[in-house]
This record gives sequence, C-alpha cells and structure tokens, in this order.
Amino acid sequence: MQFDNLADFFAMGGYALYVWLSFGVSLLALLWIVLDSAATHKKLLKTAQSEQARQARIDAARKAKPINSESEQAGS
Amino acid sequence: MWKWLHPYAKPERAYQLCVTLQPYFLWPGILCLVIGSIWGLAFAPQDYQQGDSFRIIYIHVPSAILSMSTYTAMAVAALVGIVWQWRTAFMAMIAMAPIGAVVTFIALFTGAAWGKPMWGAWWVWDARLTSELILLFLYLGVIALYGAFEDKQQAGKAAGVMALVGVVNVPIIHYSVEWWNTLHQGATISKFDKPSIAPEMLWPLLIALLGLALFIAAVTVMRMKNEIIRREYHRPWVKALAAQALGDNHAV
Amino acid sequence: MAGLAADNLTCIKRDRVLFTDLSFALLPGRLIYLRGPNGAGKTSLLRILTGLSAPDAGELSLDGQPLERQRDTFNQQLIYVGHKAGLNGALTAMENLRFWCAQHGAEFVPADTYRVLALLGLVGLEEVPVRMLSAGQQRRVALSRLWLKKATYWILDEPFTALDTDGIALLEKHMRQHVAQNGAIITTSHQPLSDLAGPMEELVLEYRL
Amino acid sequence: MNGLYQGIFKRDIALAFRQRSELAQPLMFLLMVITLFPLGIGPGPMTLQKIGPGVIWIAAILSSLLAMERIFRDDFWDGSLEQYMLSGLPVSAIAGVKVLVHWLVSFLPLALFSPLLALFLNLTVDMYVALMLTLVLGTPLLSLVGAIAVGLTVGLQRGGVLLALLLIPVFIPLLIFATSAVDSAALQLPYRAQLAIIGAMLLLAMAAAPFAIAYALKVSQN
Repeated sequence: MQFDNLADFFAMGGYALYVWLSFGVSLLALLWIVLDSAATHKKLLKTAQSEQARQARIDAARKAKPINSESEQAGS
Repeated sequence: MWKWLHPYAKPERAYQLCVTLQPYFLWPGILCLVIGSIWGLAFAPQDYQQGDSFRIIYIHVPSAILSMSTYTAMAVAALVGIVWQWRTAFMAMIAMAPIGAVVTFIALFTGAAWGKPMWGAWWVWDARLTSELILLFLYLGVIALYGAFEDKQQAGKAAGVMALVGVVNVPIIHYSVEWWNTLHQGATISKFDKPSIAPEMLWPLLIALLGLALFIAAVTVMRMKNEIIRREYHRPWVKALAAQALGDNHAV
Repeated sequence: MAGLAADNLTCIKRDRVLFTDLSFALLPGRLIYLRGPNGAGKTSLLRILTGLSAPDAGELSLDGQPLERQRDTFNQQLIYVGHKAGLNGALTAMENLRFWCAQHGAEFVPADTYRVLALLGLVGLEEVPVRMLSAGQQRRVALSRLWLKKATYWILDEPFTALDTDGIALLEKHMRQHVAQNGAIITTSHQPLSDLAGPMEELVLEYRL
Repeated sequence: MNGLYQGIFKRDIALAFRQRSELAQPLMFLLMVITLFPLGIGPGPMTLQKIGPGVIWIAAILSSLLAMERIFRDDFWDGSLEQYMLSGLPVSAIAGVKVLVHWLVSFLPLALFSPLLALFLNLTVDMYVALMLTLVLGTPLLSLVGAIAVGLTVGLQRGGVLLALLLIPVFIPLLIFATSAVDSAALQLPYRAQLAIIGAMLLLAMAAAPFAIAYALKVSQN
C-alpha cells in the first residue's frame, strides 16, 4: 500500500480533487449508460407486450364481426 | 451475397447469442476495472514528477484508447452492414455508438482533470484532448443522423456511411491536430507526454484497459438486445420473452 | 421465361412487413392492375421493380436472367412514372422532356414532342415554366414520356391522379394500344380501370398489421 | 456517352443561372460574416491581418454549408433524381457532374469577391495569393465531401443543422492546413507542404466521394 493510512490515501498527495473527480465522474458515466440500457430494455419489453395486447384486441374485434371487416381493415 | 441468412430467424438467434455473451463480458469486465483502479490508485508507485495526480492515467489512457477502437469497431460493423446487407450489423453499430461517446467523454473529462494540476487550466488545446473532442463530435454526428430517420433500416445505412466517412477522417484529424499543435504551441507548455511507465505501473493499466474493453462489449451487447427487440417487437418470440421477463402479468 | 419475374419478394418498411413471399411475372402483352388499400406497399413494390429500392429478400429476373446483371438493358426498356412528376419547376416542359429524352437515349424530335403535348391538351403551354402549370397539366407532361420513348415495360404509380375524365380515357386507350403491341404494364390506380384499358390481370396486396 | 454528361452539365448550369438570386445568397452571407469580425474584434489592421485567414476560411466553410443542400434538394423533391437513376448512367458519375456544377457556381463568385475580402481584412498580396490557392484546392473538397452528407440528409425535412453537425468535424483538417498556408505566406515562409496535403485530400475525395454519394442517394431514395 503506497499510503501510510486511509487519510493519506484520500488526500492523494494533495491531488484529491482531481483524482477523485476523474474517477467519480467516470464511474457515474459508466453507471448511467448501464442503467439506461437496462431501463430501455424493460421499457421495450413492456411496449412489446402492450403492442401484442393491442394486436390481440384488433384480431378479436375482427373475428367478432367479420361482415364489414373489409371496410374496417381498410380503415385501420 | 449471403442472402441465405433469412432476415427473420437471424435477429432471434442474434438475441440469444447476446443473452449468453452478456454475463461473460459484464462481470469479468467490472472485476478487472475494479482491480485495475484499486491497484493503480493504492498500490502502484507514485510518479516522481507528477506525484499522485498521475494515477488518473489508470482511467484516462484506457478510455482514450478504447474511444478510438470503439469507433473503429463501429465502422467495421457499418462496413459489414453495407457490403453484406446484414441488418444485425447495423444494430451492432448503433448499439456501440452511445457507449463509445460515453467513453470518449470520460477520456476528455479525465484528460482535462489531469491537465489542471500540470498546466493550471481546466481546458488546454492540447493535441490529444482536441482530437478526443472532435472524435466526440463524430460520435454525436452518427447518433444524430441515426435518430433523424424513421425507417431504422435507412437510418442504419445512413449512419453507416457517416461512420465510414468518419473512420477515414479520424487519422487525418489526429495528425492534422498534432501538426497544428506543434505549430502553435511553441515551447511555452512543456509537451505533456506519457511518463515512462515502470512495469509495476504498467500492470494495473493493462488490467484496467482489459476491464473497460470487456465493459464496453457488455454494454454493446445489452444495447444490441434492445435494438433487436425494438425492431422485432411484433414477432411471437418477443411476446414470449416479454411475458416471461415481466412475470407473465396479463395483457395490460 | 420471358418478362419481368419476381419470386418471393419481401419488403419491410419502418419495421412493418408490407408483403412477403410475393411472386408474380409481368409478361409482354399483359396489363397488371395492382390493387390494395392504402399502406399495403403498392408504391414500395413498384419502386422495387424499377430498382430504385432494394427488396429485403427475394430476387428479380428479366427473361430468366437475374435483373441485377442487366440493369442497363432493363432501364432502356423501362418508363417509370411515379408519384413525383420528375419535372423541374424552373424549366419549361420542352426543356424537361429534351433533357429526359437525352438521358434515356430516346431520340428527341421537337415536332413530335409538340404533337404529343398537343394530343395531351397542352397546346401553348410547352414553353411555360412547369411550376406555372396546374397539377393535372404537370401530370400530363410527365405522362407524355409514354409517347416519346419506345419501351416495353411501363411501371406507373397512380398515373390517373389529377387527370380529368378525357385525360383518363386518353391514357387508358394508349395503355390498351401499348399492350396490343406486346408491351407490358403494371399500374396502380385509386379508381378501378374501365374496360377502355383492355384485358387485365389483378394483383392484390393485403394490408398486414 | 459523355454527350449525356454535357447534357446534365448544361441543364444544371442553366438552372443555376435561372435561380440567380438563390445563387448569390451564400456569397452575401460570406461577406456579411466577414464584416462582422472587424466590428466585433476591432478594426486594428494588425489584429485583422492576424485572424484574417482563419476568418475567411471559417466563413467560407459556413457559407458552403448553407449552399450545399441545393445540390440534390430540388432534383430529389421533384422526382428528377429518380429519372436520373433510371437513365442507366452510373449514379456516381451523375453525382460527380452535379457536384462539379455546384462547385463552379459557388466558387467562381467567391473567387471574384476574394480581393474584396482580402481588402476587408488587410491581407498582404502574398497572403491573398496563398488564400486563392487554398480556396481553389479546398472548396472542391468541401463540395465533394459535403455532397455525401447532403445525399444522406436530402430526404429529411429539417436536415440543415444536421448537415453542419455531420460535416464540420470532417472539415477541420482542411481548415487547419488552409489557414496555416496563408499564415506562412504572411511570414514569407514556403507553404507548398500545406497545399500538397490539401491536394492529397482532394484527390482522395475525388476518388472515393462519388461512390459514397451514389450510395447515399440510394439510401435516401429507398
């Protein structure tokens, strides 16, 4: 261990601000990109599910009244 | 051309590949990053000239190197996409762009923070920092162009062309900025050079580099999965995936 | 086999599958009426046939040979009239047509062009910048290409838009004549073709959610 | 075959002169931007001479970005581009001719006005000669590389700002070498090296850009 004690370690030879700022910002940036990717993943799965549900509703509606499905299909 | 890759089956297989690869990239990557940083911060020797501020090297140098290589990887994905019309190649390209931009930002920020104690200013038009800044602009250009198109297939090809134009220009920009720097800098600011690396300083640097590279690969794979779902959300396998992943609550 | 053949074409636009595994053949001496609701991919299909856009899967062949390799010969035998008229507003009808004929290797004879424009009811408007003309008149200038260039294949995308009744009749008669002379036409139209256009086959594209 | 290219060349030149007002706008923009600098930085002749090369080149790049959209915009939106692509002529050659016309139409007025710019910013004769040489070699490079991004963004409704975002980073090396050539001329130093590098970049663009433009137009047509 290059430093005698923890306090010296955090002081970082007087350059604490720069070293910890660099590592801190880098950590935050990497964390942000990972969380963002994970969040979009969940959001996309949710939209996929609601999209499929919408699809199911349309198919069900079409089966229910096939007579004017032609016009309904053109309209949708 | 390899038209036999039927476009439907391919994305699902690519998705499964991403799912299996992700843990192998993410956890070793985080582990190496942590080891490299702690080793560099706490155990590596001081630099005789710069003292402890030199320890920023353990995040600045890996991110600077990987910002450039991620852009090159992005351009290779674009080339594969354009030449062999592989949709998943374009998805990989656009998956890399954001993490590449973040790593470039990290390289820029840590470079500036490292320069402050040495040159007394937060931003100095040093050759390397300037090239890094322009590289960030190239990343943002590709991302902005991709976002401007509704048809994501068109967006992929357009962003791919700009990625290729960019990758041709990266060395040109690098050397012209280097030349420009020597032209205008003169002797005032001592040319900031990487201090000679003693072996015990080098090991943590290499581990941090490996860690960040694996981490970038992991995030790329994660965003690749997102791109695939975003493009194939009406396919049945995505439906099953969504049901299974979201605890199978009924259609909302 | 002769003609323009498409086998299992697939087209995806904005991640929506417009059509897949679509196979048909456009043979000389035939008229195909491409029908389907809005958004069914009619324009996309026509643009794929012309080569302006590439299909996501499937192959196109001309007289049995892959189309990709004989793109030039096909272009010489093709006239495409799309949604856009393809005329520059600042230039006059005559200038537009002169440049178009030059590029497409069609022999440009001013007298013939005047005659064709007169046939299309554009007497006196030949030297006027095209942007001064009405939509219907611009459509007629664009359609005059069908008289000016000898080409077997006509790919027409909504050629009747903005045309009045006798304009439509004129075009349908010309199409019938072209088919009779062993020409091949594939066209879309928002209102059904009358029997003036002669015998035709129908190709229907469904709307796929 | 080259009769057809002459046809396109003549058509575009005729078109450009028919829309003369639109032609002059980028040049007015250039002049106005340059007159801003003395007002903003002060009329001191020596300071103006020091920043002169950079000012002129930055203004030239910005005004070329404004005019660049015009290369394909009209032909794309009125459908002429489709007919060009179906004419059997290689699209890269057509793109080359259109970029050449655009360069001629946008550069010649700039060359005519450049003595005025040199006067405004108090450039010496040597600097003016160097400026002209860098403009002759540099502006075609701007048009060629710019046309690739124009080909990509022509289909978009509001592609203007995006065009600048895409192109400015790629124009930086040209800016660096052009301004340093004029600076060296100011100090009576040789600047053949800078011109050679700009020339090399131009040759690279001439070789590769037309194919990239053709592909970009196919992507926008899709």
